[in-house]
Amino acid sequence: DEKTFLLGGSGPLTGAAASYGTSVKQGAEIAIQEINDAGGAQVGEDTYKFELAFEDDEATEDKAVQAYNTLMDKGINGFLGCTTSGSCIAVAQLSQQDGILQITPSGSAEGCIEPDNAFRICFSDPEQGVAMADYAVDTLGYKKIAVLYNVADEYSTGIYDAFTAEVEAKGAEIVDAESFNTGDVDFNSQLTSIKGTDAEAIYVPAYYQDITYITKQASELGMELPFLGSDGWDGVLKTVTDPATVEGCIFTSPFCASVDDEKVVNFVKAYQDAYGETPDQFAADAYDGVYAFKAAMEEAGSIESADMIDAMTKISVSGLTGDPITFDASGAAVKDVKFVTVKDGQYTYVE
Amino acid sequence: MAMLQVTDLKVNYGVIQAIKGVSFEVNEGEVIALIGANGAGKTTILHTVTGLIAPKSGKIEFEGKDITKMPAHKIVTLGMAHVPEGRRVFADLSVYENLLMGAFTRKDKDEIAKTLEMVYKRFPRLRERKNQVSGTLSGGEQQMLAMGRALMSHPKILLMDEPSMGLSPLFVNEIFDIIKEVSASGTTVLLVEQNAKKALSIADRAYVLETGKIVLDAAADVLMNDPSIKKAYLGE
Amino acid sequence: MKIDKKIIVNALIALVVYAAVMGLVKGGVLSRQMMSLITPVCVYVMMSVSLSLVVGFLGELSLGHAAFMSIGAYTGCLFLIATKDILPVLVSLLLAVFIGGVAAALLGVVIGIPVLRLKGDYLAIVTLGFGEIIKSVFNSLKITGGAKGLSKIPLVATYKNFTFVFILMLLVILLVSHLVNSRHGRAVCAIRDNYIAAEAVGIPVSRYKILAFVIAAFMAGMAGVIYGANLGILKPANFDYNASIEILVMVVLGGMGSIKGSIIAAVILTLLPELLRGASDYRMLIYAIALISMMLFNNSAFKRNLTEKRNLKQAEKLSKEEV
Amino acid sequence: MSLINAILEQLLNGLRTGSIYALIALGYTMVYGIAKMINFAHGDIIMVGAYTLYVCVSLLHLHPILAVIITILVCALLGVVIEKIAYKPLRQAPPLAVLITAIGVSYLLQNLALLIFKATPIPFASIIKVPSIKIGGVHVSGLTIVTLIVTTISMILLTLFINKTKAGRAMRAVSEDKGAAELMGVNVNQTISITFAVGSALAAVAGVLFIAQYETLLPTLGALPGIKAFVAAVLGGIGSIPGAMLGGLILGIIESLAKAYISTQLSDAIVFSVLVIVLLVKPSGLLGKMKIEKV
Amino acid sequence: MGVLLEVKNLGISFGGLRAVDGLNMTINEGALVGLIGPNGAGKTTAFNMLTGVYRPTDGTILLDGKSLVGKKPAEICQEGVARTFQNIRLFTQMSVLDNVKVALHNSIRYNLATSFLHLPSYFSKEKEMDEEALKILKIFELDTYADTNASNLPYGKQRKLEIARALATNPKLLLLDEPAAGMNPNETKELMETIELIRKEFKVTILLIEHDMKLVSGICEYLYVLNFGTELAHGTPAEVLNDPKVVKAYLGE
Ligand SMILES: Nc1ncnc2c1ncn2[C@@H]1O[C@H](COP(=O)(O)OP(=O)(O)OP(=O)(O)O)[C@@H](O)[C@H]1O
Ligand SMILES: Nc1ncnc2c1ncn2[C@@H]1O[C@H](COP(=O)(O)OP(=O)(O)OP(=O)(O)O)[C@@H](O)[C@H]1O
Ligand SMILES: [Mg+2]
Ligand SMILES: [Mg+2]
Repeated sequence: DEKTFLLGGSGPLTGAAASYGTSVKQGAEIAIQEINDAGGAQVGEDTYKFELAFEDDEATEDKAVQAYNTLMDKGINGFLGCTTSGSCIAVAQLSQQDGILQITPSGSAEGCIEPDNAFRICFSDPEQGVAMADYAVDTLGYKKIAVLYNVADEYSTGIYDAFTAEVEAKGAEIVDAESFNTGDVDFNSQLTSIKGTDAEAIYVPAYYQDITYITKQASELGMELPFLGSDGWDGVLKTVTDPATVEGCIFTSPFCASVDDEKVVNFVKAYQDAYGETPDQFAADAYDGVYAFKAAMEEAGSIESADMIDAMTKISVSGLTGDPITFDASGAAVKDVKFVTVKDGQYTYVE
Repeated sequence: MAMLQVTDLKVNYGVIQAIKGVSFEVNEGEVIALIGANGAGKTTILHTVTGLIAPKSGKIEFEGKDITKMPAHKIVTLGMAHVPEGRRVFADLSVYENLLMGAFTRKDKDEIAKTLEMVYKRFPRLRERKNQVSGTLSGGEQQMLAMGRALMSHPKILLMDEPSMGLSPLFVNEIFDIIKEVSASGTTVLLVEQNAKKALSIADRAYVLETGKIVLDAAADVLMNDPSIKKAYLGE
Repeated sequence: MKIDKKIIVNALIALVVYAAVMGLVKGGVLSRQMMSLITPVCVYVMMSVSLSLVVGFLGELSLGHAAFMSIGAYTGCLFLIATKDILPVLVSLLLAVFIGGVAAALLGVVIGIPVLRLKGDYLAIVTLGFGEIIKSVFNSLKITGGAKGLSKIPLVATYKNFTFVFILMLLVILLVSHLVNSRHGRAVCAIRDNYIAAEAVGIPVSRYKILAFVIAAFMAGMAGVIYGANLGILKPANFDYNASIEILVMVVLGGMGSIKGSIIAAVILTLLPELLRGASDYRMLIYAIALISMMLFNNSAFKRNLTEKRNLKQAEKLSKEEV
Repeated sequence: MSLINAILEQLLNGLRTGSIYALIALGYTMVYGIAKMINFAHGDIIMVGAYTLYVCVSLLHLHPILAVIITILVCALLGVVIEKIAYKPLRQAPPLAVLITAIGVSYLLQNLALLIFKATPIPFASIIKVPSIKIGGVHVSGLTIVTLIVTTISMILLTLFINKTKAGRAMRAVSEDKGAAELMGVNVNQTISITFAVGSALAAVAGVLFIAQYETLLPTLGALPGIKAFVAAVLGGIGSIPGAMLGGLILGIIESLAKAYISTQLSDAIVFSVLVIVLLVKPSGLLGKMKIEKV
Repeated sequence: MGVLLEVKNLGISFGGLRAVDGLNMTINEGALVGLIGPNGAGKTTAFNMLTGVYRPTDGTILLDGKSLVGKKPAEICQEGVARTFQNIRLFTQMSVLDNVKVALHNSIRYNLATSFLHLPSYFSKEKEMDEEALKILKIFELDTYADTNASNLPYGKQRKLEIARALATNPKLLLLDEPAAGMNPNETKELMETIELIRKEFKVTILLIEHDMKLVSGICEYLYVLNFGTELAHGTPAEVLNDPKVVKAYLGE
């Protein structure tokens, strides 16, 4: 018997953050296409095909709540969202009351998975910040680090807080903490200030749009400090005009569009065929999110959210952003933090 | 053919009809007065003739040309100038610049300079204040400027809306002398005035307007002696 | 007589609206999307009615109304969080709303100072500036959670508490419409129409300008608390100038100086983007076109003539008297 | 690095952003001064300019100079069309109505760009290649110098045009009293069209320089510089052309110094505080004329 | 009868322009005085200084012995000076009735709480205001226009409304700036009667600027003549209007 699993999703499709939501939507569509082509999910006796209902939430909380409720009106069976943390937190309160399984691909703030029904694919902000701090101090041996972060963005500040705390706990020093605002395109002042310090590296937890400006302007200023980054960096190569500006940077990332892994290669190809662009981490997270739903329903043998939620901690997903990905009781994805660097204009994993 | 011929003109403000079918004519060289109480529609007629307001129906011809639907800025180039009610000088422009605006449609620099000299001679106060920002002129000074500005275009016909308002008695006389002079130099004049006595004293003919309709027209000296006119408009 | 009839009609409208919404909610007829829009609609009605006091009646352009909202929202919601387990819900909410209003009103006084010296676009920029300053401050404050936002606000102002929210909204509408029909409101309107003449007939212009800003701020502050207690999370980014502009759009679209218009425009503009969800990718494009078309229609000759015909009777009466 | 050098570098950083703000503010102020409306869509015309240039250079492979000319023409035309469709019908309406329509136009342009070019940022390498020069130990970006020169020339030309030419005088007359201007023989509609054409052409130039500077295309790229330029125009005294330039440069410099020496977290707050203080001292902006109302 | 207004050596400069210089005036309670002079002589400017719109560069203004210099327009109004404007300044988006009610702001009061809540006193006070306003409008035959938008009135009626509004502030001294401008002789005549009437009925002192000599000689008891900012002459109309200096500078033959 063939049935439909209606998967809801939300993220910004318009406004300044539109690219994130669009990536999530498209990544999910690729996964769904793949699953459906392969015959769907096998749940007990039934076969389920996926269908996606995706709403624009403009990355604001009130719109997200309305988007979520619109989706509930449509009778979604599970919720892949939201794309951004604030929206995710706002919606999680409601989804908890509804008892529906919510998996956010990219909502990285701690509060996103607080309710029992909520899970996430991406790293949490503190997790990433700590991981990079450990790597920078222990492995790379930096003692003096400068930070440049987005003061108006929860993702950036979340990582920044954890990173700073961990670096200092390890006895290294944050020599300069500069910040910027969403939408800023000029970072020369901050970079000039950092240039005037004795920092050995710059950590920039931010999204690739900002990184594009920052790395270009740093190179124009003649700065040669190594850049460290967060998983938001992924995608930066498709927006820089000169890959040399990001050469040698290292960032935490679970996903890397150009690694040789077969799954990744297939995904990137399918994505490029469908949308004419290289997928970023948002797309990969969403892709894995859809597979997490598939795994959960197959494990539970039911598409009832309560059953799927119980099954979440038992499943293991072989995804793009982790292989395997499992989930702990808190709702967080358990997967290795990997470090990616840009070498000869290509992403590669750091050995 | 009259120089300016208005036939069965009707003008609405929204749904309210302000002009209810007015016809009149102005012949070349004449001074015509248009008199009537507050709100009779005098200003409305002048605005319609110069194209600032579109009429609902009717026809306006100037020198045989139908100008009913012509935009105001084109009508000006035909040789019509309008001294609007309330002066409407360009407050942020200097007196000199205001005068130059008057000559906007003219090209010949020498001719413009000559006219400017003529205007300055008629209104010495304007020469004194030529660099003052017009907005700070006194009411009367602004009236002079508005008039000077209209003369700068060297018009064939000059439409004036209450040119004596706010002017000192001495200057009222002067303004009327100037109108006479302008008329003598060959410019046709259509004059709207509250000071009906003065207006009639220099006009050839006059039309009397009441709530959007012309109720009387006759030679100026006839009207001047008409008892009902005396009572209603001359304050006697 | 004339006034009494108006009051009765308005009270009836309010009652019918309340009963209808309540009925729909209780009857379970309303979709969840619509139910989740109930509180936002009320919030935006409060915002636009309060802003209309400044823009429509005082005639000053304010691009920072969302800042007042944010001050109210943060203080009120902090209070809500703090008293969540101590006070009964209604008491806590009532106090929070009041505290939010007062906090915003205090900021209103601060903004009042430039208001006295500046006019028009200069004032607009200063209000915009204040909004951005407030946003920056919230971004860097620890107690409000900085950019991560203030979360875990008790959800005590959702459609389930519609009665409370509705009464508060009515109160705002009532107070503002009462005010503009009083000697104080007339003074405010007189300043808008001609401040030199207003001064000349003895209106203390400065005092009334500040008064209008403070009252509007107070009400925006109250609305902010409801906003927060409906969403559960507050982020500074949601109160930037775009948010202020959205409210301004409502006031202007509603017709300046018309409270009824502000209410209707607030309802329409809050619902419209949601109703357009069916248009998916074209949603915001259609929204933009709708906005432009509505503005053009509102000021078209056609619409003017419609309104004028309504006034025609009066005009006819007058012209008869004149003859 | 010596302190002097550091300050100098930060000043240059300020000039870099400031000169862009100034260029955008010129168009803002010019349209405001004549049409008496805040054209909130001005920033989005910059965006359109940037995308047009991209289409011409990267997709159609036109010669850069030709591409720039086409960009300017497209934007000028767009400005005129927007005015005709969205603003002209509102001549009799209260000024705020036009402001709201402009906001609508801004939404419209952004969302059109989003539909056509999608949300993902598009990299677009600068078509202006000028080497940076070194003055006394500090690098000065070539592009900054180009922008400053273009802005200064635009400012001078615009000032001369508006104050010294007949067309400019007509514009000022139209801005004060459309009816009276019409009575002088000025074609008001045409004059306003010219205003929007010139203003939008300036926006196009700003778009070209902006994209050369920042190299990333986004549907929302015009929004923030648009607002900043508006602030700059008001700071300098809205309606005043030299004021717009001054305001832009000062805004850029304050921003840069505030970020460098006070606090990046609160830099926006600082910038706006300075603005508020300046306006409190000088209520009509730095170079704005106090409008005298004759009583 | 006591002195109501005493102006001594009043002067003001705009940049280099000395608009008013050394103006002296003494106006008795209940008087009806005219201020005349050529265009640009400084008459309106003098009014502006009397009402606090401009601050004089030098000189004193005493109303009932109290100095007005440095006070704000609203304060001066509350001291009892009201005015009309040469270029009409009505509250254009308000009804004729509300225009007058604004002017009653300080004489019929209730507090903010009453406004917000429409307490009983709101209704009684508003009624009182309506009555008072209509009473004043009736004098100017504007009561039938009470609900009309002020900007839709014809020019002449707008001027009258300005006077009505000024009167509503209950002034001791009423300043009228060219009240008859834009009126025809008949309308001017009516206006003269109205001015006489309000002067009696409201026991108000009037100082007016006017270029219509019929009005000036018809109702003014005393005249001051300004020329180039300085006083040219003062006296009874008969004296002043026959003064050769005045004839030459102002009246013409
Ligand atoms: N813009 C307008 N909208 C509506 N009605 C108007 C408008 N302008 C004038 N009116 C009305 O049209 C009628 C004629 O007005 P108009 O200004 O032409 O009179 P007028 O004869 O010039 O009077 P005045 O001597 O006072 O200048 C009046 O009843 C006036 O109220
Ligand atoms: N704010 C100002 N700035 C500069 N000059 C001014 C200002 N106000 C008035 N003036 C000048 O002062 C002089 C007196 O002006 P005022 O308006 O008092 O004249 P008036 O006597 O009322 O004349 P009228 O009878 O024409 O109205 C005029 O020359 C005028 O240009
Ligand atoms: Mg008239
Ligand atoms: Mg005067």
